[in-house]
Formats: sequence, structure tokens, C-alpha cells
Amino acid sequence: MRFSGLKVIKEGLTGNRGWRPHWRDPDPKGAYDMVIIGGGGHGLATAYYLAKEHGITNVAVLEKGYLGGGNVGRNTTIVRANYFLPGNSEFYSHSLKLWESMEEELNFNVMHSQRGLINLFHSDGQRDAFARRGNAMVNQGDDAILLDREGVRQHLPYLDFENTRFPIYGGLYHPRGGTARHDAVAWGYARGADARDVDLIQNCAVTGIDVEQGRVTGVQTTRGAIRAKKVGVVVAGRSSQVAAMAGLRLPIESHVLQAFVTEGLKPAIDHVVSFGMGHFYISQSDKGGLVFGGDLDFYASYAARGNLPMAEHVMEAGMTLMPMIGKAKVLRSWGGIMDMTPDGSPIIDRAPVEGLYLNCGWCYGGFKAVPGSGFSFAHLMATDRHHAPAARYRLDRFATGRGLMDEEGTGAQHNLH
Amino acid sequence: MAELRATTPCAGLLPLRAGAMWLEEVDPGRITSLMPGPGQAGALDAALHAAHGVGWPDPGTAHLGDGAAVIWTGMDQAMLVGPAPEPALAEAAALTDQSDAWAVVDLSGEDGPEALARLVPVDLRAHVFAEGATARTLLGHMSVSITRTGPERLRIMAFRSMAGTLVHELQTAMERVAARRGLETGAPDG
Amino acid sequence: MRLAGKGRNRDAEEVRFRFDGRELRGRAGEPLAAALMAQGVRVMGRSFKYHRPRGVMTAGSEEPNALVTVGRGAGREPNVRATVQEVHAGLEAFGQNAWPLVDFDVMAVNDLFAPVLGAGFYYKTFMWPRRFWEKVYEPAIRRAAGLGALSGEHNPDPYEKAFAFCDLLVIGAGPAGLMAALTAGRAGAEVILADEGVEPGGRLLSEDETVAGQPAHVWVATALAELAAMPNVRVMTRTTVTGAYDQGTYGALERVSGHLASPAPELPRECFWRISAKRAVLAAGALERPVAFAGNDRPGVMMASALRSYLHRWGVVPGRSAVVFGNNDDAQRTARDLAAAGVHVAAMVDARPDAPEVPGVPTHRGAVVTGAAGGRQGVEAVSLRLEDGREERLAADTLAVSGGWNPTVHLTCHMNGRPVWNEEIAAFVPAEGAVPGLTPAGACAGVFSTRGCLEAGARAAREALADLGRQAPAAEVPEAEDAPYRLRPLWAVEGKGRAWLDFQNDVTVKDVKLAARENYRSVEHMKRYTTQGMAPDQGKNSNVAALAVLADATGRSIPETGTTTFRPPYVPVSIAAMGAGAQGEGFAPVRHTTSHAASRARGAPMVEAGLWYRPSYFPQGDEDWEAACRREARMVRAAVGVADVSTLGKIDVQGADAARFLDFVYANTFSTLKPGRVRYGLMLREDGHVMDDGTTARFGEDHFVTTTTTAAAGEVMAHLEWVRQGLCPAWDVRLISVTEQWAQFAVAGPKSAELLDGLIDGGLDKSAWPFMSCGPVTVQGIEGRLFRISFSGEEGYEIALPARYGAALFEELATRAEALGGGPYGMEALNALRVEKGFITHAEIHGRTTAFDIGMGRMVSAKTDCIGKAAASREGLSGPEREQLVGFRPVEEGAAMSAGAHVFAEGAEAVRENDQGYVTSVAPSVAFGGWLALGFLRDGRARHGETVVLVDHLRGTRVRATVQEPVQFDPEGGRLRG
Amino acid sequence: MRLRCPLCGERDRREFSYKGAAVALDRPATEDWSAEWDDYLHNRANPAGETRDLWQHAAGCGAWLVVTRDTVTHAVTEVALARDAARGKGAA
Repeated sequence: MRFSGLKVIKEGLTGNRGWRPHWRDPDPKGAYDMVIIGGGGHGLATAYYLAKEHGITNVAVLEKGYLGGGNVGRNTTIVRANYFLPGNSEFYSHSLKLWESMEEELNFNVMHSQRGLINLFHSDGQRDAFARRGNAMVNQGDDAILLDREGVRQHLPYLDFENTRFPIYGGLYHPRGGTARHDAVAWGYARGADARDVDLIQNCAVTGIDVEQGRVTGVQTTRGAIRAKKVGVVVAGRSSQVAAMAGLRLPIESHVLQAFVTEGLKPAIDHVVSFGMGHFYISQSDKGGLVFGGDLDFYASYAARGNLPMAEHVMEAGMTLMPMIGKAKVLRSWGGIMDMTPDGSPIIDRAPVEGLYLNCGWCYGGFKAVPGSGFSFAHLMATDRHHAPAARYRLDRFATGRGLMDEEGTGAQHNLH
Repeated sequence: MAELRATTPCAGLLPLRAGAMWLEEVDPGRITSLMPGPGQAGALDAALHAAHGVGWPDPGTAHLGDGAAVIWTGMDQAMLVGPAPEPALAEAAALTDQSDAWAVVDLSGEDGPEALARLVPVDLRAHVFAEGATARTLLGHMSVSITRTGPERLRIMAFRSMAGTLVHELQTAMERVAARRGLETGAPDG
Repeated sequence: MRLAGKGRNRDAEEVRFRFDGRELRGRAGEPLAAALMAQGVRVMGRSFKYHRPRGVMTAGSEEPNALVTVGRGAGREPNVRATVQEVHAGLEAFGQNAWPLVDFDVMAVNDLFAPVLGAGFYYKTFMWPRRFWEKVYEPAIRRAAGLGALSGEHNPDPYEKAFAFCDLLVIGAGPAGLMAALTAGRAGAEVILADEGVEPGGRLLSEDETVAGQPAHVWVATALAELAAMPNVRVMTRTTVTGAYDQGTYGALERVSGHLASPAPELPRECFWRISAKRAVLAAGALERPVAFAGNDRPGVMMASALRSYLHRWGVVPGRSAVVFGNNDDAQRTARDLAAAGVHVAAMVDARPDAPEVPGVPTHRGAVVTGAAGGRQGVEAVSLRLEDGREERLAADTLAVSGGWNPTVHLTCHMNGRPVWNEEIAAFVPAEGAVPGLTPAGACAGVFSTRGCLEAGARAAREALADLGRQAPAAEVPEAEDAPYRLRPLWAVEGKGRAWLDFQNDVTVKDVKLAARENYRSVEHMKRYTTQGMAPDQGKNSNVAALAVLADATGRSIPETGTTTFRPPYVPVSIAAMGAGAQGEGFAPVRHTTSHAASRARGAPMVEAGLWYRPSYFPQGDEDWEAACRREARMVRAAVGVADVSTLGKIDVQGADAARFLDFVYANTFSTLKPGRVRYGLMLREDGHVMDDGTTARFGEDHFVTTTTTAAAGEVMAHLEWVRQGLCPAWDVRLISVTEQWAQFAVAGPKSAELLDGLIDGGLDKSAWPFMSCGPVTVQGIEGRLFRISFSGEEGYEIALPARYGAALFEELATRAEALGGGPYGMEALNALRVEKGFITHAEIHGRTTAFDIGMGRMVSAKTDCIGKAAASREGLSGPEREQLVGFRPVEEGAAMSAGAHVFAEGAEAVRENDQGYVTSVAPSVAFGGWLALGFLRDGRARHGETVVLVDHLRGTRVRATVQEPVQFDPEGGRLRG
Repeated sequence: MRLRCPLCGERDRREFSYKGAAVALDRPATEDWSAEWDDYLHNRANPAGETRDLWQHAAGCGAWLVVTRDTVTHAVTEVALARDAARGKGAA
């Protein structure tokens, strides 16, 4: 069924009775060409691109809960391509281009809004570091503009320019950065994959990965055994547990990242604003809620909830930067489980077990990567060759030290990001 | 050459009062950090007793003697406050002069703990944190040492460079508590 | 309207306030909603999507409809519940999400398009043309959405945070909470009793009941008096516990001064509490639930319990003629109370076929309300379907609804506990042990009689105390209402027209059914697709009913269908409260050096570094930064300069194993350093990258003082402690920071020795102070330290005195320097001097740099084990592929380079594939004129002399530059050896 | 969240900083890069359940701690001084 404004009006006038399920609920078959473990954004996008780009449709996506129930359902919705290290630079650039054509392609409005992202800086040294980043973005073919203090003021007049602990020197403006309606991305890919005959199987937890003589042969699930020649693990937040089913230990620690949303308010913040010095970023959803977050709680956790010290720190950062939000009230806080790698960059690679593929380690940057990750991972699974924009996301980079992508410069070892 | 004049960390900022709370800067005399070597806590205890009449403190405690105090400040670490350390102490501990490293203030008055409850994540009420109790903790975002030196007196030590923030934070908290007291009694603090 | 002689607040002072510009009168302290109701105001808010006129529905913080904006100017506060805001003299409130007025809202036109604005419609349209989303559709949607508006100005009001501690936190002061607090208080435990209301008592204040044979509110007053007399009990009113966190930590929001007409300026508006409790009793009560039927969102349709609250507490009712609709005995209670108060009760409609009657009130058993009809101002008529299927229509302006009660389980979900479906009361109750140490008691655990709540509170407190090893005497539980809860579940009434579930977000029964039809059958999908439960009430009034409708639509039971998770906070918490103290400069401590005031007095702009403030430059006349920087740098090269370097971290390292320890934590060796000497050190992280650098001085066999950079001081100290305690616990090493003890100043330049000669007691014998030496000195008898080190490339010293003399010492040094043709210099000149010398800072050692990259690779590989050695030997951390530290000098003299530019080979297009490196530091050069730079270049050490192009797209520059040794000035170091 | 420091007693999480899995105590004795080093620095069991990790009572006594706790429930079962744990391993 094709969605359009006309269709919405026609259905509206006839009691909305003609709408059909956006996807089927098939029972799992005994065997597939490929199985994707994880029905989050990345897994669904992988299935979609396997079908669309590679014509591989005998594919099952196995989701232990509901589609889109992982981090794609609990993030702060930011979409950007403002990385500067080789590897990240080309990957996120490619991903952003996919975002820009996603709605037409999926016939689903994910409300991708390129409202512009501004990263603030607070010293000459930070300005230079952001200039290096912005120049890398332009080298990559993306957009970046260096704003001075007055330039920031024109965009964000409500910031405290006079009396804040870290005075604003300027900002790096990324006009193509923005936000999207996070759940819709998962639903759009689910609908697209389903329409191409991929089986999306909810409430189906994988309990084991079958390996014979170093080769994957299938998976065990709560809904029976499923044979497959290739298995993709796309389960950020549970990567270590699923990989362990195949005997692997990953360079990943799971951490909790909190996010917050306020009650609905009339438009107050038109951009995505990032205040690195205070570990704070914010945007306003189309419904009017201020959506914001900060740093990791900084302890290994699978609880998907955080504690007060970091929540307070985030609010404090908001109050020093933009005290006009003081009277906005936080409605809800939640936590996502982050697959943290040592260098803060992801892994899209073959596992040391033949037929097993890993897509993990997205740290706190996985949402914007959804289309690029799905595209590149599908390419890898289909062809057994790395897709160029994601070719540096190797599992062995930690062992070799080659191609580490430590964007923050805090160290290529755990718990420094 | 002009004589080099000493300046105290809170010069020009204190004393101040809010409601029935007072905040004043204290000159504690010499501050020497004591770090006993492996297995030398006992020897240091004896040396301290002999030299200054106070012992090596357990974690979270301070020995407040006449003229000399020993305040526990961390793992295997305490401060001798008041006198210059007797050289004999050096045989059992590493000594480091920290006399100028700290801003030292006394907060007195019954509501002191209530004001500090705005800033410090430790229960400092007198029946929980009695005379001789000490804690390394946070005051706002600053690392501090807090010791109860009297029934209504708390000694707060923060890094010298942060004296301005220390006083500002304490003053704000004291004023807020005083304003609430005014609210309770129906007579705004004036 | 107000009922004469009714309401427990009847003696309250009458005050004037304004709503939407109208001056009205109310009783001080009553909720704004009550005051508006008393004045006949029925429309208090507008819904989110359809802009439907809405009246007040509840009497608590869960209110979904009556959200108003309070105050004007910078401090105006949107989305305030009219049910919570207390009336005071001069209160100004405004309707919101409406234009021009909440009473007449042009946007209500949305309601006409409701058929096409159903669940998820926006996912299916607004996609063409692509560019229209940001330009047309989204701005229109954003303007229409949202509720109240922020002022857009800086928050002008004080807020605060505080900590509290107790043995037992009692959350809610209704019958269960009061009994819990009394029981624990009498046993001597430290108790905090936190209640959301203005006065404790909960439903006891809102019902016509007796406890212990006296009116319930009298019993409450007696209990409160007893609690007030206990020094171990703290009663916190207007305080909502908002969240349950690990190890007995609770967040709570106290409304401190919003109810006052003229609060003292120091009084915070709100206080966010962090309460640490050994045990907690949750006595949060229950929330009455609505029933979905056509038009159930009209003003005048209210929760029955709310109606009784307004009647008994505040003496107001929304209309003259009421219909009561329910499925439990609260229907009878409500009809009885209304009739007793003189309100005409047109009918009591009870879905139960065996419902009891109320004398004098027409009762319809087994009947349902099918619709509430009316106009903009609300209900005018109520349609019924009787047990026999007949339809009936009654005129009424008030419709009280009771669909039963939902226990307030929210806090028990905050640590991922999933509430459990209890078929008997058709509601979710807390899962056992959902929050460690917290016991739900009373209505929040599904016990709905007053007597049952009193007993449960006492029992929960006793159990909690027993857990803590305390005996609490069994409390005598007073006599009270103890009727069974008789309910026939009823969620939605079939019928034509829209029946609301989530009032605020305009989610109707049809929306949930549509979601199910489109296969958004998981409760999470339904919620996210329809926005059910995502409004300011977070589904408190609607989640269970929506779940029931979804269950019905998908042919599953409610427990099979699941529930959504409630997450903190229980009520919305202002960012200003939770972020209190940070506005302005409070976000982080400010660190001042002892020379701060003097630097400011000399007009130096201060820049922040690692929480410290350091002078950027000391302008003379109308110098800009560059002119001042060049002058100061020249001054150091030609005469003498003075700079405060106290901000560098200084760590005393002592003990028999101190030297061995430094050998382990540094990439180079310190055990060979002789006392009285200083050595540069490079510190790696265990991952083989550079962490920090600095000099270390040896004062004795077992005594070193090591310095860190300003920014990394804390990180290095924590790292060294980790190595000491975790990796070499048996070594005799003792560490302590001495950063704050010393005021330390660099004295640099050819006349530095001359300056110090006049200052130091006994003068300075240069021959006794070779380059990289250190030792004690005295100045006017004050014991200090002198280091012969240099970060400028000139002969230089650093002199340290105890910090109390810092201010005076700086003045003395500056004065002496000026007399020698020098003076103080700031960070800009310091930077310019070090760039000429190729000395690195964190601009270069930015976390991704290896020792190899900065030309110190051999230092690491030649050493025995040290932190980072193994990882640094990985193949990827050295070699020609790495970008290596180099200097850059412009080909065209004077051309301005910029840090952040990327480096390309001549003729190469400036794209990622050709990227060869980047510029890290650029500074004016007094040695060469123009500008010099440092940066990284792929295989740079092999490319000295090559011409490259520095491309800065952002600043629009392309500069040809030659690649240099990093050390561009005095590479032999003759000047610093003096 | 609160942790019971062996020296200071129970304190709020805000006084503590975090380092990660307690395997950091098991530093390989070799100086050359190896699979053992790779595993030590990078690979983690990362359990959903009981774990042992390293914290420092940074704003308190400065002690490094080995905390045994559950990553799913956040329940803390044991807090010990890292120094004692390290000595128990026979570290230098």
C-alpha cells in the first residue's frame, strides 16, 4: 500500500477502514539464506538493503521483543555527519546521504529535519580543534561553517553569552545536521523489508548460535531452531551476550546513557545545540518536547536506567548554557545500553567464525548510522567484501593499533569515552 | 625590596552571617600532610603522641588536641594542624607542608548542617556526625574536608584556588536556609 | 460555583488574582482550579492536537487538561497544573495552547479535520516535495504543537538542591503514610514523611469519613501534631517524590515559594531533594480512572473523587446538575455527597447490575453513559444506555465518572520492576521487591479501604524497621471505613463519536484500534504510534484503559498484552530545580591563581584552562592580542618576562620506591636522575598513546616533585594512584598533590638571572644553577624552591614560594622585570615562544598521539617495562603511515596560517583522499617575523624542506608552507643553557 | 546509587569515579605486545549479571576499590580495597 496525502484524506473520509498492517507477523521457517539477529534500526535496515540492493530476500530478522525496541527506540534522534577521522568521515557522510533520500525511498515520513547542528566551543584551542573537524567535513564533501560568537548569537540568541562558566567563543555549524522521528525509522525499514518478503519475527529470542567445524549453521531460538548459512549479529546493547553464544569475547563494555524529554512547549529551540564542554546536547521535537542528554553514567550496566548524579549534571549544563529552559519540566528520563568500544567507534566486520558477521560497538552514535550501517553491513554479508565507507570498522584494529578511530582523543582503551 | 606580605585565601570575602549562621576564615597554623610508610602507622602514632599529644586517627576521625589536631584526610593520610611537625615524625611518615594549600573556614550556628545539606552529600547533623568526625567529600563540585570541631561548629577546608567559589556557595546556601527559617517563623529574614 | 458554608478552607482570606486577563477572586491557598470553578470558569485548557476546550478533570498533579501558564515576563512558567498551583494575591495565570484565548481558540479548527488526523497520519504524508518538510510542513506542525511557551529569557528565579538522610522515607501522607510515619516515629527511627499536597492527609481531607470516631481531617490534625513533636520526624509538604534510584536514593521536588504572594528574594522557588533512605514505604495512594465514551473530554466531565475533593475541601462544584457514572461504590459515595451538598443529581448510572441505590437519587443499574453532549463550554446533556438497551438523554452540566482505581505503582517501576495484573481489582499492583528496600502499602498496593490503608501503613513501617534491626511497638490502628471494593471493570463504552483515552494528546479508542489494525499490536508500538501515554500526565489517567482497549482489539488478555514502563520523574521536574546552582558561573568551580587580581588590574583578559583562569596577555595602550603577544615574546627573548605557572599540577612523590615508581609510570627513566636535577618526562596511557608530559625534579633520594600540564592534573593524579594501589601495591610510594601549596612563576629571558639575583637571599650564583637543576632557596627568609627549566627556549627559572606570598611575589617579580626592560607575559606569548621551540602542549598531545609521532619513540622502545610500552609496540602505532610532528613556515613571508587547516601536497585537490595532516598550533613569531606553526604530517620527519599547502576551507585560506623541524628556533639550545 | 567505601562508609555515587572491569588488575608481565595484552586491554566478558569493576573514591579518601555488583539490578554485594585485591594476586 502506497502512502500519500491523498490516501490519508480518502481513508479519513471513509472511516480509516482501509489501512492494512505495515508488516506481517510470519512464523519462522526452518531455514533461511540469512538470519539477522536483532530487529532494531540497524538490523531492519540491513534486511531492507539485503533485499533491495542484493536481491536476497530469503532472510529472517529475529527480534526478542518488538521491532525497533532497542536503542533506535530510546535515543535523542540526532542525525549528523560531523566526524573527522578517516573511516568515520566517509561512513557518516554516506549515511547522511541515505537519510536524505530515505523518505521517498521508504514511502514513510521519518520526519528527517535538517534544522542544523551547532557545536559550541569555549576557547581558542577548542576553536582550532573544531576547525580541524570542520575542514575534514568539507574535505569529505559535507558542510561545515565556523561561526564566531556573534554568528552563534544570530542563530541561538537565547544562550547566556554574558554570565556563563564557559564563555562562548563560537560554534561549528553543520547545516545538514538535524533530527528524525526515531521510531519511524525502524518502522519504515520494517515496512520496506516486509514488502520485499523478508520475515520479521518478533518475540523470538536467539538462545544459541550453531557452529560446526568453525562454520555457522544456524541459530536456536525460543521459537525453534533455524538453519542459515550466514548470521548477522546486530544487537547493540546485548552484543557481548550474543557473541558469547559463538564463543567470542568482544572489545565491548555496556554502559548506560540517559536522555530526557520535557513537556511540550511552543517552538523555542530550532537547532540541535551541542555543548561539549558541559557534555550536553539538546533539540526540540516536532511535538514540542525538549529532547536532551549528556554523558554516560560511567559504569557498566544493562539496566537501561541511570542515576541522579549524571541527570543533575546534564540539567546543570543546560542551566549554565541556556538558562531560558529552566522552567521547562522534565517529563521522562530513560537510559539506553551503549555498546562501548575502546576507541569509541563501531565494528562492522566478519567474526572469526565463518558465516558470522558482527555489527556492533556503536557507542552513543548509532542512531544516525542506521541507514549507512544497514547498507554497509548488507554489502558485507551479501558479498563478503567490505563496503568502502565502512571498510575501516575492523575488529582487529585494536590488536594491530592500525586505524584506531578515537574521535574524542580520550584514549583507545575502555572507559575513557 | 618591599616585604612580601602574606595573603589569606578568603581575604576580603569573610566573615559573613546569614540568619543564625556565621562563616569566618580561620588561620589553622601549620598544615602538614602525614603519610606513613608501609607498616609504620603504629610508629607514627607513637611519634605523634610523643611530639604533639595526639594520635594517628582512624578513617573518618580527627583528634582535636590543645594546640595540635590530627585530621584524617584520606587513605593512609592525615593532616597535622597547628604546630610545625617535630622532625621525629619524618622517620615514620612522609611529611609535606600544605599550610598554604587550603582555604579554611568555620561555619557555626545550629543551622550549619542545614546549609551544608544544600551542598554536601554526607549527613552532617550533630547526632550523626559528632565532634571529632571528619569526612572527605564534595561541597558542590569541590573536593573538601569537613570536620566537626564543636557542637555547632564545622570546619571546612577546600583548595585555596577555589576559595571564591567556596564562599559563594556557602553564602548562597546560608541565605537560602535563613530565608526558609524566616518563612517558618513568619518573619522574613531582614 | 462556590457552595456557601462548604469547604474546609471557608475561613481563608479572599484574594484577587487574574486568569487570562480577567480579575477574579479566590481563597488564598486553594488550588487555582477550585478558584476558577468557583467563578464558573469551565474551560481551563486546550488539548494538544485538536485544540479541544477542556475543563479540569482531577484534583491532583496528574491533571491532564487544566494546564496553565503562571506569571509573566522572564519568569513565566508554562504547563502549571491548575490543580496544584495555589491561589495567592496577585497570582496571574493564562490559558495556553490557544489563540487568542483559551476560551476562544482559532486553532480549534483542527478538530474539524480530526478524521484525517488520526493515529500516525503524519508518517504517511508530508513527504513531497522533499524540501517542503523543513520549510513548510514542519514549521506549521511545530507551531501548532507544544503546550505552553517559555519566556525565551534567562530564568530569573532562585532554585536549589539539597540532600537529606533518614532511616525510613514515607512517600505520601494519606492514611497509610501517616500510620507508617507514626509507627516508625514512635519507635525512634529517623523518618521523612514527604507529601505532594499542601497539607498531609491525602484522601482523608477529601472524603466525608470518620477515623477513630472523629472526622477524618481531625484525626489527621492529631496525627500531624504528634509527628511535629517528634524531633526524629521531618514532615515535608508540597514535596513530591519523583524517582527511585539505586541503593535507596530518591529524588523529590519541593515547591517552596510558588504559593507566596511576595517571597523573600533568597527563597528558592523549588528545591530538588536527593534523599538517602535505608528503607522506604510507598504510600502514594491510587488514581481514579476515567471511562472512555463519546465526548468524555468535555468540560464538566470529571473524576468523581476529584469532584468530592473540590466539594469537601474547597467548597466548590462545577455545576448545578450532575450525573454520576461509575462501576464501583464510589458512584454511590459521590451521588450521596453531591446530594447532601444540595447539588441536583439527575441520575446515578452504575454499570453493575447489582449496584446499591442512593436514597433520593434516580439509579440506573447495569447502565452506561454513551455520550456527553454539549457546546464549547462543556457538557449540557448526558446520553445513557440502560440495562434493557433503551437510550435516554438527561440534561446535566456535570458528569462525575469513576472507572475504579489504579494503584500509584509508578515509583516501583523506576528500577525496571514490571507491575503485576491483579484480576480481583482489575488493576496493576507493584511487583514484589521491585525497588529494593521499598514496601508499597495501602492503596498503591491495591488496598482501597481506609482501615485497610491504616493497617497496611503501620505494618509496612514495622517490617521496614525490623529489617533495620529496630523493634516498633504494634500501633493501635484506629477504626475507619472498611468497605470492600466492588468493581465491574469498564474501560470503554461502545458508541458513535470519539471516546478519549489520553486526553492531553488526543488519543481516542479509534486511534488504538487503528494502531492494532496496522499491526502496531505490541503495547510499545501502540504507544509510540498513537502517542498514547506520552503527554504531560505520562499516561497516569489513561495507560491502563488504553491497554485494555488494545487487548480487546487484539484478542488478548490485559496481562498478555503487557504494560508500559513508568520512568522517572513521577511528576515533571523543572530543569532549573534539578540543575540548580549551575546558572551563571556555578556549573564548575572557579580556580584563581594568587596573581589573578594583579593580572586583572593590569588589564589582562583571562582565559580558562582546567578550571583555572590565566592571563591571555597584558595589553599596553591600545594593543590588540597580537601586538601584545609579539611585544611580550620579544621582551622574553630580549630581557626578562614573568609568568604565573602555578596552575601546572605538582605532585610530591616520596618513599623508598619513588624512583622505581616514576620509571614505571613514565616512558623515560628517573632512577638515574641525581638529586638536585630536573628531567623532562613523557607519560603514556596503557594504550600506548601519550597521556601527558612535564618535568620532574628530584629533591632527595626518596623525594621527587613531578609536574603535569594544567588540564591533565586531575587525570594524572588519579592515574598515578591507580598504578600505585592497583599495580604495585607493595611498593613504598606516597603521593600527594602540592599544586595548591605553591605559587610558582616562570622568570625567563637573558636577564632572568639578574632579576633573581636581587631577589633570592644571598643572590643567585648562576654556576650553581645549571640548566635542569633544582633546589631550595629563601626569599626574605621564606623557604621556597627554584628550578632552572625553560618552556620559552630562553634561560629560565621557575621560582616557587608558599601560596600566601604569591600575590606579593608576583608584584615583586613584575616590578623587577619592568625595571629590566621586561614584564609579565601571558598565555599568548607563552604559546608563541614554545611554538618557535617546538615544545608540545595538548594541542599536539591530543590523545591520539604516540611517542613515535612526536619523535620520542626511541625513548619508549629502549626502556624496560613501563605503562604503555607493550601497546605502543603495536605495528599501527609507528611507521611512515603515521602523521608526525613537524613545523611549518609560510613560503610567502608573513602569510597567516591557521590551526585546524589540513595539509595537502602541492597540486592535490583538497579532499579526504589526499589529506596528509593538519595544523595544530599557529603563533606569531618574533624570531622569524610573521607566523610559525606546528602540526602533523604523514611521514613528516622524512619530508623536512618540502613545500605543502595548508588548506582551511572554513576560513577560506590556502597557504603554501615549507615543512620544518619542529624546533625552529635555536635548535642547539644555546640560549636556554645561558 | 551508593557504594560502601571500606574506609569512609556508604557514600553517594557522585563521589566516585569509574575505571572498568577489574581485569585491569591482571596486567600482563610481558613487555611485548601479544594476544594476552590485546585481551587484557580490549576484550571483555561484559556480563549481564555479576561483575567486578574498579572505582575510585575520588572525592573521598582516594582509595581505588574493587566493587562486586550486578550490571542488571545495580545491586552491590562487596566493596574491597583494590590494593588488597592486588596484593592477593601477588602483584608487585
